[in-house]
Amino acid sequence: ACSTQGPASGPAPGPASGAKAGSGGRITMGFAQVGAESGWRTANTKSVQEAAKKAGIELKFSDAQQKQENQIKAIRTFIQQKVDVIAFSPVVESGWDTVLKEAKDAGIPVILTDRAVDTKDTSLYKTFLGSDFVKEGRSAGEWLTAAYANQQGPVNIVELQGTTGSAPANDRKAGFADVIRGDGRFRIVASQSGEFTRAKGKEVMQAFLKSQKDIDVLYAHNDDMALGAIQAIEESGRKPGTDIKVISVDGIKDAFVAMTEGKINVVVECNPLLGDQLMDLAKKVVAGESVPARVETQEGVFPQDKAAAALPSRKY
Amino acid sequence: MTSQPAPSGAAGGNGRRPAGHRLLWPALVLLALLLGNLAFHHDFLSVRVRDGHLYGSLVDILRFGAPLVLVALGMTLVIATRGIDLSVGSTVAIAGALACGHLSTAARPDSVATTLTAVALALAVALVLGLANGLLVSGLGVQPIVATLILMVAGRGVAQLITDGQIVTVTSAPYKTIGGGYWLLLPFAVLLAAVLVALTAFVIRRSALGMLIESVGGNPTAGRLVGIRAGGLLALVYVFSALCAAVAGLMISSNVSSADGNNAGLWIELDAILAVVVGGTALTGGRFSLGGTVLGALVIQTLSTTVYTLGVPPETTLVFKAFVVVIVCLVQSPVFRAKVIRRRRATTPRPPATAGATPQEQEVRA
Amino acid sequence: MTPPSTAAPTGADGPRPVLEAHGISKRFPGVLALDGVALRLFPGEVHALMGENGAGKSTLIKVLTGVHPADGGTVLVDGRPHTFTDPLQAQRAGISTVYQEVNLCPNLSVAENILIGREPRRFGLIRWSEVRQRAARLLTELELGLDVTGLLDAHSLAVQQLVAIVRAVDVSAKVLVLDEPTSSLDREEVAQLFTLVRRLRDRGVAILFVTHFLDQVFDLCDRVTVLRGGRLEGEYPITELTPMTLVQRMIGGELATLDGLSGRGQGEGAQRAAAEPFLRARGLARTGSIEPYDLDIHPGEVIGLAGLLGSGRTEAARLLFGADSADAGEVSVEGRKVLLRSPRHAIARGIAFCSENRKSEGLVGELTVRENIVLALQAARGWTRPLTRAKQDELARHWIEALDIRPAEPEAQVRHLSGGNQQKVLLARWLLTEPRLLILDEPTRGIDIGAKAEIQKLVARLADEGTAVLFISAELEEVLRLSHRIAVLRDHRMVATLANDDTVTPERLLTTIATGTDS
Amino acid sequence: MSTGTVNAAARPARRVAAVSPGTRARVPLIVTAVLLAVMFAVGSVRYDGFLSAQVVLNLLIDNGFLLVVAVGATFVILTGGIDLSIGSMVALSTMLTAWLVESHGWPLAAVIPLVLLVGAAGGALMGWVIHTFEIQPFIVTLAGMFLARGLCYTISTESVTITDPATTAVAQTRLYGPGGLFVSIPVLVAVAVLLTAFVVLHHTRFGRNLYALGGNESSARLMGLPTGTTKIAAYGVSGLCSALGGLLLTFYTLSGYALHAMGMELDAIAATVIGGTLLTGGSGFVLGTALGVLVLGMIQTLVNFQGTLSSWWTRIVIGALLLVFIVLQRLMGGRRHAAR
Ligand SMILES: Nc1ncnc2c1ncn2[C@@H]1O[C@H](COP(=O)(O)OP(=O)(O)OP(=O)(O)O)[C@@H](O)[C@H]1O
Ligand SMILES: Nc1ncnc2c1ncn2[C@@H]1O[C@H](COP(=O)(O)OP(=O)(O)OP(=O)(O)O)[C@@H](O)[C@H]1O
Ligand SMILES: [Mg+2]
Ligand SMILES: [Mg+2]
Repeated sequence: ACSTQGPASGPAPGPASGAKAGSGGRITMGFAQVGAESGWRTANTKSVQEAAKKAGIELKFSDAQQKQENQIKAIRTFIQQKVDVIAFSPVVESGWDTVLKEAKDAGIPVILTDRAVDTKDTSLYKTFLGSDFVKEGRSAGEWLTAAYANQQGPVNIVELQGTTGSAPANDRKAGFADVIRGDGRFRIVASQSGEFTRAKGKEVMQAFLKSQKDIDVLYAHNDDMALGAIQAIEESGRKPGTDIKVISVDGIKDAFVAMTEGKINVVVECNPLLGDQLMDLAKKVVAGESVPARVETQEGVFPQDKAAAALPSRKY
Repeated sequence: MTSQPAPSGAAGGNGRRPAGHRLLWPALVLLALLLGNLAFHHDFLSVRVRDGHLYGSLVDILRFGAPLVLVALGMTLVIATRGIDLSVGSTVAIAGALACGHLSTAARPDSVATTLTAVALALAVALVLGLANGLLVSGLGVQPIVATLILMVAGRGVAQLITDGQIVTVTSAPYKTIGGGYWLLLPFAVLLAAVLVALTAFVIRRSALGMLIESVGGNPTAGRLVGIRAGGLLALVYVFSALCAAVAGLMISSNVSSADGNNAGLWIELDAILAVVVGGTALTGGRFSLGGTVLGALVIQTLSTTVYTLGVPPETTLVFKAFVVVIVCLVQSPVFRAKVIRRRRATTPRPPATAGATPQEQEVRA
Repeated sequence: MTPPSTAAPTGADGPRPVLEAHGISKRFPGVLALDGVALRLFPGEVHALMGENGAGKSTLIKVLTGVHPADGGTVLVDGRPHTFTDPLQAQRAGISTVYQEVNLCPNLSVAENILIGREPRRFGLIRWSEVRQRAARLLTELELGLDVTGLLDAHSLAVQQLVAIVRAVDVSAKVLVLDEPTSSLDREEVAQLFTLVRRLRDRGVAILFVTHFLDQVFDLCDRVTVLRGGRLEGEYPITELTPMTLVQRMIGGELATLDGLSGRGQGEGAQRAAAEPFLRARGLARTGSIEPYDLDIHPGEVIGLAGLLGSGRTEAARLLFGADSADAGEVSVEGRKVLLRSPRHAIARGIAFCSENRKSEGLVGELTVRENIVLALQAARGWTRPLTRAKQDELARHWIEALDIRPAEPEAQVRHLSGGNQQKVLLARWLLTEPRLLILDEPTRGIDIGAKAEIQKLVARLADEGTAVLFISAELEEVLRLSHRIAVLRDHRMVATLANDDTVTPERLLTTIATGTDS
Repeated sequence: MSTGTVNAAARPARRVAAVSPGTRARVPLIVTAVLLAVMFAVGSVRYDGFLSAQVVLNLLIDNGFLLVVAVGATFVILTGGIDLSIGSMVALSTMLTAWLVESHGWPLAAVIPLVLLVGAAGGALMGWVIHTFEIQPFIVTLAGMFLARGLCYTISTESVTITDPATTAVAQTRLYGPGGLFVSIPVLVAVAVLLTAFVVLHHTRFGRNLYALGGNESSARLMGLPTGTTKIAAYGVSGLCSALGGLLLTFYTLSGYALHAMGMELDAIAATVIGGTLLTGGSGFVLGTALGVLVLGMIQTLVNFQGTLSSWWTRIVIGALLLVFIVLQRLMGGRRHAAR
């Protein structure tokens, strides 16, 4: 006989709160990663894995290969395995209510990293740890308006978008557009997807350089595309950073190297190294302590002049 | 863009020369795409000399198209044997990762010797991968799509394992030449691809390979009964496909001086298969056309470039591509052409009883 | 022998033709396959459509039944014009057709192949038990006891041909078209088929019948339409023709005679058999297909395999070629024991096998005539030693001429050739490899009488030059005429080997085939 | 010709092999099922919490949509065709559903039929083009793939969350059975689709025509079968299944998103082929497809339970498990159906 409401029978899991650190007090964390689609993401994974080891937390890691279905499956297996806490970087903001409710019913607290989820029921997760893509886009825009504060327009901008439809692409585009919208001098003359990769970034930039007469600024949604585009600019006989200003997001080491060579003008950091912060939060959450609903990672904006100083300490 | 320019000369004649006829339509499609671009950008077709090499959109199309041409070249032979190779994308990634991995740890990455070792390493591993595919298909009789799916899934993991999930950047002038350098005014990659295509065409058509492959693909039972060593032939085409993919992988990674285990060659198998099909080779095996494949690959690359040049917004890019692909395949379909012509003719006499789905075999392969 | 004269009168006030065609033309690139052909079919007649290979018989049938669109002409069914664009429409209009090549689905069961498209249903669901029963019942009409649930693929071509006929006959049609239905059937099956056809004729069905066997025409048919080179030669009541005049109408000249070939086995055969055998098989067998048999084949000797349909002739031959691997017994070639693991091994030892099933096992349809002809030779040489194009052209031209392949165009795609011409291409392929042992499985299938004589002569000449030949044919006369010795198979077992001397008459052979013992 | 001396009754029907052909054709199916069971057993021994009925049910809950689209793919592959538009069509129907329900406030009951209609019509349209103009299915469905995905973007590049109470209720309903085991509504839908497909493929004329078409298209036409309508219908069914799969995915994620179901066509095709259907058409079982889906799901589950694999090792292990599975399947199932 089937009933359609609520867990009628069976081994109903315990209440939603309270520390129940498993055998020997060791905490088990299930971490559902988006994938390994970029160097940034890999750095993020590494940071989590290392921090877990350091903090003495047993990590169950799952890679979703950029598919939400896989992430949901992974969370289900975590519930099945009765982990103490679940953390995950959502592939996409929407569509988590069902599985998070299952986690909640099973009494397993959830921490979001990197991206937030879109839900009305904020009790489904304990806290969010990560960056704000819109803010990154805004920072990029703000740097641009500041840099051109005393100059005449028009400023022709080409934009290399991330994978169409992905959250960072949507948000970085929106944040940037938001800031420059007010200023009539700035015009985005071409905007294409470079799919977050160097090869595509280069290919698209090649085409831009031929189809657009004047390009003053390149805004790339991540460093890889910017690095590819720089090569294209150089091959066309122009100087990146001088003839065409380059703005990029993420802050990988190669980008800092390029900055020291004067090829990138500014990098807006998006920090993947949130492992330690995550483990701290996890311990608190499992122990039943209260945590803030939103924890932002520390991120900066690195213009060219700060690049040389920051380069040696870049970890990813 | 669909307006078909008059075929040059008598090429569109009675279709007595099979090869010429088969290449006609892909060529026309390519021409139409190029002319369509010209309408929007008047210097689209202009090619200048800059810094001692040719510079222009056409050169870009050739250069970025070169890897696709190579992958599609290998794919053509695989498809001719009724197979399919989904693993080329992974092989592209592995080859790039291996070469860059070797260069980045080598003492003197700038030396030609080191670069050659790196290239040899990549090719050797590709050979093994191709052999694995070939053995699964011919030795165990696994369906090609599953056999190569295995490597498609695992291979990308291997590539990332080699690069440790990072993007490996290399600075090596000789290596950079493969995909980004120039020689005799032309991009080296274009020359390399051209040489490989010519060599393949020469070997395939001058030796009996082409005929044997077409027989095995066209009628496997008959192929067995005339004593063709189908197993060896199958293994050979998968190895060749993997080698082509590896060279393409070297070009792609060399062009950006870095190896990206995750994204290099992503979905290139779909593009390659599309190129083969646009080039007039049927997925059901048998007759193949290397020239058609080259044209098909260039059509696809031109299409991407068109999207960037015309400024089609990313959200509508796919819709745009869909329409172009539909038009391309309609124009290529002899049945469609016959129907259009018939309709136009039918305006004077009474319309003939619906022609239905009559097998216009005579035109398909005439 | 004379059929009851139900033949329709041709007078103006006679019954109306059920199917009538006028001025039918059909052009393929480079060939005018039909040029203003006319045909009339009356209810209750068996009408033969005759012509050489490539005369346009199959094309006419395909145009009439909507497979190919006609370029010109009209088709009337029951006096009303019809244009079929799909075989389905023709079938719905009461024309049921067996096309020349077996056109069935090898991946479906026998029962399904017979009944697909009109399976008995209840509430939209197929009633499988009834399908099986009905299929089995229909097969017994031709006295064929098959497991109807087995895949069609598992059966020999002859069985497939019968299944196709059963499928066509089951439709309650006004017109039944049979394009060379008897090409690989033995006497027994032919007789059964004819009984069935007569029964249908008596029910008022019009039957269009294509064959290359003249005696079958005179045995069964009421009227004859003759095509020559795509044109209508004429329409005759059978009573007005003799075999000789019919042949003259078909080829437009005199036929070379076959005399001098018959009875070749005598004396000479024993002499050839005395030599060291080229191939010696001992206890060769394969479970489920053929029981252990011994066979010696000497150079210059023609061995005929006789047996009923499905008696295992093909399967015995395939073992000698490595097409199937034997699971018992051994083979030695020229005294040396060999393992025939695959056709390649057999070919390397000078053995060639010309399959009965040219469509699925023989030709590569998309390739040209030239390529199909040189294929076996090329495969034997390996890909590194290609035949030059000039050499290929030379070989192709030579054999096109030698076997009179039409059209004489080496670059034509083989799938566009007529059935008989395809068969010649297949023969050419193997002949040019100059084999030491040539296995011919139904080599004269679908070949017109003129060409048949040529091929028989060719076989005789090859044997005289020292080639060993294993000759399989459903036509006993042919086997008797050519062979030095005849091995008889029955029920997948080799039951007797007869030296073909004066004592071997068709009757004696038939008895051996039927009873399994040589009396 | 009157020598009817040979009595046909003297030739009884022979049995070619010991097992009936029907059984022989099902051997790969049985092998696949056995291997699946072995995988489950290995998982149970290795991992805590693996040996439970809920793990099996989760396999259905998490792969229900894949099962539905793979069933659709089976129809097309049986005809010897291929449908690359599956994944995009799934994404399009999640997007359409979410957009209509959320942004336009349409009732779910109205949206479902509409989405299904769009899917079926889209599929049939592709089938029509393939049939009428004799264009290779690969290109036509690739164009369909581009178009459907492109239409998603034109609706919205952002994901659309569904908050509509009716939809949420359907999505979150759990049907509890004995022992606290539960399944979701989509599971029931998927199983129903599977059974329907089985009946259609094996017990209706349409189903048999599909097999005939895949066996030999020109023969099927000469046999007087309606090849055109059959082919169009096959693609229609695939489109319908994709749309339905999309609806199930919508319930699964309660959202519409243009990037959903990326590459799902490959999963669907792979599941079909692993399940023993020949890509060249004409041979295969829809129940095999279900097993194929379960195999893919089981591999995923094993990897998730392992929980110590880095991203790339995940891929390598998935590939390796697939390899082991395929090789065993071939070796145990015999080579009769060698790839062509
Ligand atoms: N699809 C096609 N394309 C091109 N030529 C064709 C095609 N079909 C038939 N032909 C040509 O039409 C002519 C008539 O062929 P058809 O098959 O009708 O001969 P036939 O009388 O049936 O001969 P056979 O006795 O050998 O079966 C031949 O020359 C053949 O090559
Ligand atoms: N009357 C029959 N009943 C059952 N099975 C049959 C019958 N006739 C043939 N078969 C099947 O067909 C298969 C093919 O037989 P084989 O190819 O050896 O026949 P054959 O002697 O060459 O005769 P032919 O080629 O004239 O059919 C055999 O495996 C046999 O099982
Ligand atoms: Mg014929
Ligand atoms: Mg036979």
